[in-house]
Amino acid sequence: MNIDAGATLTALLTLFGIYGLIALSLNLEYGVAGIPNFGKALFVSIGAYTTGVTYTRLLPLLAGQEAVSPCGMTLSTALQLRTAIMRDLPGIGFVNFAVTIAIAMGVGAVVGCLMSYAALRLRQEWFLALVLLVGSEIVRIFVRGYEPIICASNGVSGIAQPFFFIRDARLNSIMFMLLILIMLLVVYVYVERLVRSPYGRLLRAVRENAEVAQAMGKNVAQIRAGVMAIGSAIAAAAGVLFALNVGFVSTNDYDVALTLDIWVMVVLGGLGNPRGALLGALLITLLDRFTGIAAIQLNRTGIALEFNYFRYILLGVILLLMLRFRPRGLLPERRHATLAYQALESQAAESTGDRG
Amino acid sequence: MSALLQLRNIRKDFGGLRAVDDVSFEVERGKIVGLVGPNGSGKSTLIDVISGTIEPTMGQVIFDGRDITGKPPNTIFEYGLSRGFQEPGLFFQMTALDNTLLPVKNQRGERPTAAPWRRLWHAQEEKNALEAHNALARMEIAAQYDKLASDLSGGQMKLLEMARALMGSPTMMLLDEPTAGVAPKLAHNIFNHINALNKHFGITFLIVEHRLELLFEHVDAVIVMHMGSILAIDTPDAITSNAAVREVYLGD
Amino acid sequence: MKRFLRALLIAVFVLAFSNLAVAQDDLEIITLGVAQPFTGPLGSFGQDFTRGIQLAVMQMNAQLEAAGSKIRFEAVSQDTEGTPEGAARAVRTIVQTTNAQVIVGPLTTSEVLGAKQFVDENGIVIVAPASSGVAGGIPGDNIFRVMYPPDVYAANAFAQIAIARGYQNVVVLHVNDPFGNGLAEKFTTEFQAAGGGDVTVVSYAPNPIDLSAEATRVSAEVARLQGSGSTAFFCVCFLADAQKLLQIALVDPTLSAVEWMGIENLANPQLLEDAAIADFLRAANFISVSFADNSTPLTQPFIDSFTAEFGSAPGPFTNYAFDAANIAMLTILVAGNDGLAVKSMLPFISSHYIGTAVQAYLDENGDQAVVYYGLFQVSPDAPEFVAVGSYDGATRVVTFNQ
Amino acid sequence: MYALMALGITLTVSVIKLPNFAHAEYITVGAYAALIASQQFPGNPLLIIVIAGTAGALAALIAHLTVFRALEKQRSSTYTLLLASFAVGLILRYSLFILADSTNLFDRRIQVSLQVLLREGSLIITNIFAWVVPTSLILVMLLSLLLNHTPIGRDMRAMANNLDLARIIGVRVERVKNWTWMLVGLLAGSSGALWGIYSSVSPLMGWFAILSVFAAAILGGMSSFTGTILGAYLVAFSENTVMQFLNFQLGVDFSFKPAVPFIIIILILLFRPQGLTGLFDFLRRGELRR
Repeated sequence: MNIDAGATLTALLTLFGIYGLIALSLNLEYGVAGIPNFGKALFVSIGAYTTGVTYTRLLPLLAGQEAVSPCGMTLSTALQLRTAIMRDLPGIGFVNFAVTIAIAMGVGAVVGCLMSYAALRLRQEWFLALVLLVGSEIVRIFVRGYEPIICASNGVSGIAQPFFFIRDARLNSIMFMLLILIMLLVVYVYVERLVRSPYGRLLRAVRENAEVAQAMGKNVAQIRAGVMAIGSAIAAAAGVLFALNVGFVSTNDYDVALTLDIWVMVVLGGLGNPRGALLGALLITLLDRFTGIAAIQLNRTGIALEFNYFRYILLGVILLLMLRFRPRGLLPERRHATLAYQALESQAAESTGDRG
Repeated sequence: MSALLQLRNIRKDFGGLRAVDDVSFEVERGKIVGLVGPNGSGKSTLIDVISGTIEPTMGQVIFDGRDITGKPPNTIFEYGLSRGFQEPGLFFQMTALDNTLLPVKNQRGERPTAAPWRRLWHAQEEKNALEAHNALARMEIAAQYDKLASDLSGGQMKLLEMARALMGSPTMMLLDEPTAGVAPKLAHNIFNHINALNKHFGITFLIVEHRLELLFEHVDAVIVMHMGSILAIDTPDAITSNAAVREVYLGD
Repeated sequence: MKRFLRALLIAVFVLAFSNLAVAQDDLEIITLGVAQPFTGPLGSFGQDFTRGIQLAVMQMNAQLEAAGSKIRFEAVSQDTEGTPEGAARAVRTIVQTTNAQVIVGPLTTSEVLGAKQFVDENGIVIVAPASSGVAGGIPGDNIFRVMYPPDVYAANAFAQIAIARGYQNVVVLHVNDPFGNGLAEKFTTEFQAAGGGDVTVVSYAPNPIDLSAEATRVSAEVARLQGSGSTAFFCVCFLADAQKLLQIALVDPTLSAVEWMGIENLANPQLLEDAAIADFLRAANFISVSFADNSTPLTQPFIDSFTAEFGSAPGPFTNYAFDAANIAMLTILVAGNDGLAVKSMLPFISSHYIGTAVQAYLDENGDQAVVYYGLFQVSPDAPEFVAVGSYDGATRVVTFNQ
Repeated sequence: MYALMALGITLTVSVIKLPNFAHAEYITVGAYAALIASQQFPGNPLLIIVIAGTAGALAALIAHLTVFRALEKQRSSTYTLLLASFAVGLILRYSLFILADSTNLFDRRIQVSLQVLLREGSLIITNIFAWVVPTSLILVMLLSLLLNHTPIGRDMRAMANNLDLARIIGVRVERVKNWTWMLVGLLAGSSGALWGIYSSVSPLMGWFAILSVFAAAILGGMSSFTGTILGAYLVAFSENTVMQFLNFQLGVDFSFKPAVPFIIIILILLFRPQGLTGLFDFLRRGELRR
């Protein structure tokens, strides 16, 4: 028994950061604005595929070298080329990272916008969920079959995170974790502020009753497109980090299972509350890590190979219990989210003060 | 005095069914007008057409000198025409105050770009909050400002709806059965509020209502619909004595 | 609810950190990591592979004990979920939890590539028993694909078979994954380099519901190519997919009339349980290869002890997992439990190891380079596969028995 | 076969008002039951199908009684139910994994030996075809009889039409729901068995097919019986024929084939959410909703 607590914690927090970002975006979309985004994997994959493209095409160009096709015969050459650049030219690595994030967020936002307009034509509420779910599979099948993006089903390996130039693997993964956590913090503050602002109120109104919101002078289609754009941009940025953390971009990672994991996090944590999303992401990553470690421990006693299956059954049971007994999550939406209450309370305090 | 709202030859077909057939009328600025008729006579469809929820098959709707036919509901609201719903159209999981704050126009904090920066909308929000509180106070539900809309009573919901509509500073309100599901005593109260708003802010009203005695006490004119067409437009007194109306509607 | 969750978390936590393994005095226990897919479409392999590895560990420990050594091995396994990201997570968890320096597994090339970044950076060694995708052939990394040869050889073997059997054209149906893509692509170049004619490649998506459209296309292609010479059909498909395809081929006049080749997966007796299919494959002169040539002294003992231990015969490729675990443990015994030392030592050890099917010898990519396939056809007398010849990867020559 | 699976979905969506993703696992449960039964009683396909149907029905009923009923009582939203159905699916799927693992039953075919019964030019009838098609047809016909000519069928139709109204006119909603779930599970289970005869059984078989099955149900308009059957044949047909056309004419790779039913789903939902039923007025007699 010699658990490397530091490395385990780093890995845990890295995963928490990435899943936290995705959960925050879904919480904004579904929890606050009521858009059932069952296509989360699509938007995460957009980030990952962007990473696959920029690290094989843009990176050599930035370093002033000719890009080699990452697929087929030149696979090894291309791999060595990008590994060398990532290791020896940290500046270029960072520029490439920043550009990747920017492109991913842009593409994510545009696709998110387009998908939200699909909602306008849909009759029943869960149709949108199905369209997004199926849409994400279509894109996955397309990328898997179409070579020029990420070498079809072969994927692209050797995608190093920006701190790869630090030779100490432990240190560079800590740096990467810090980068992710900083991004998570920024996004959390951003989402939290959105939720507490009049914009958050607007989104909740659209969630509660879109028809009435429309009659109150709000352009519902535009609002939905906006929030999908924000959420998808966040998810795509998380997708970049997801791909960098694995170091390999493959369509196999972005299927319905990923979407479901994120949904479980958001429902578990609390709909409409960004803190809930973070709590959910933390609990599920913890559960995943601990059951993983527990599987190893059980393994040593020579029993329960089937524990790997029980993990999923456990996840299903937790989800069902949550839906049954805490349908609003562990940290439900706060009622007095906006600033207006402070205004009224301070006024009330003043008037009582005058009287006193 | 010019007409605020004009309907010209409105027709609406649902499949083979003609719900509204060639309806034309005008509502003058500052008046309270009732719209009555038996179930299925096309009143609600007409409200939907005016507010932009559905598009008419034929005809034109002119509001405040502008052609609003086929415009989306949000644009029509921007022009100053606000509507209420038959089933209370509230945001039930939001507080009364949040409900009331929603329709305020040009809120800087509603833009996702400005929303994260509190100082950009802070002052405006405070001002709006006080105004919303006043609007609630006017409807005598200020004490309930931090309750969820779903926790209010039926009458309070109707009052909240009107307080909310008021925050959009409309020139005209369309109300679809403002007293449906409300105790008789409160219903009186609601109509008193309507009158007060009319007097105080000069808001024009077009009201669909089934409690005719109550309605007739407060309105300037009544439009009677039957089978999708207009049967009569007149003052309440004249309507009461109109033979045709009595025959199809008042149940003789 | 909260209380329940808290209790649950505590339970999991206790499980995770209580040391369930009872350490014995003075023994040095070295952990061998096992990363395999237990869930996902390849879930059946993970379980079986892990058993193969456990068997190797048990035998090794018994020998170590008999020899009075203080070293013991233990195998701990983790689920890769069949995805690259899952593989990365699994390998990380094993390494960080147990300080294992050598991981046996994962199964597929895309899982191996998922774990690649982490192991390269952290000096961990992966010994993959069955990954053979062309995309994984990368020199200088920490990944060794022992025992099961990369698909370039299988591609060459089938190209040679096709030439030897006098096929002028071949229609290939392959699964669209790194394995199928690589094999089909290599086969085409090798076949044409050896003087073959046209090759038409049709691919299908993994885990298909049915294959009738693909079968129609294949059938049409076969009919078309038959115009310009004798044509064969080459099935690069998994067992379950082949079963779906065979349902259609049985009643397709073109596909029933053509000769068939099929990858190693299909030399599986399970396929012949159905008499109609056995007859069909016999009539189609179906030929497959098997890397398990039953030619070393280790083969039968492995099957016997596996069956004795786990109550069922080992599945396909399980012996390679057994071999990979042995190579990993031998290297650790020589070089110590240190990733970098293992990395430099492993090619030497594996080149001196006799496997359950074939000797291991690694090329410059760290992949198996000794290739010796047996060729199998359905016996004319019974529904079983019988050896009809062999392929030698060193000379790249196919020999048929007389 | 698609028809059988999709009919189950249609029934669930219209009567229970729940898009049930655990349906996939009812199919798999049926297939495993059939597989195990086929090892116990070889050469008796009818018995195997009955056992599979019973297993599917049991799974569906238990899932309803333990999970969905309670959730419906607390008036959960459609998404909650959708998520719950995923969770039920997860639990069933991995339970089946444990079963498959302990009995070493992965990718096994249910052994019914294939024979060609009739060969007339291009028309070929095999014994499997002769089993699968009539069984499907008989099941569909029985279902149609049940729905149109029995009290329970009438109640189901009433619930599909208007739940509140059905309650008011005295339909015993809970009982009808139980029956519906059992029927749904029966359909799913027997289709799983047929599928296992046609190809092979693995714990993920239902999960891989579920979206195509949804496509069929959606194409059929989610409310009508004949529509669903038609939709099922069209999905099966289009998956192969459309793809074949694309492949032969435009050279589109078969790797994209799984996308075909998904694209159908999206197109239908966007442009013709009522499905095909409106186009086939003459077939309307079998509709659930009038």
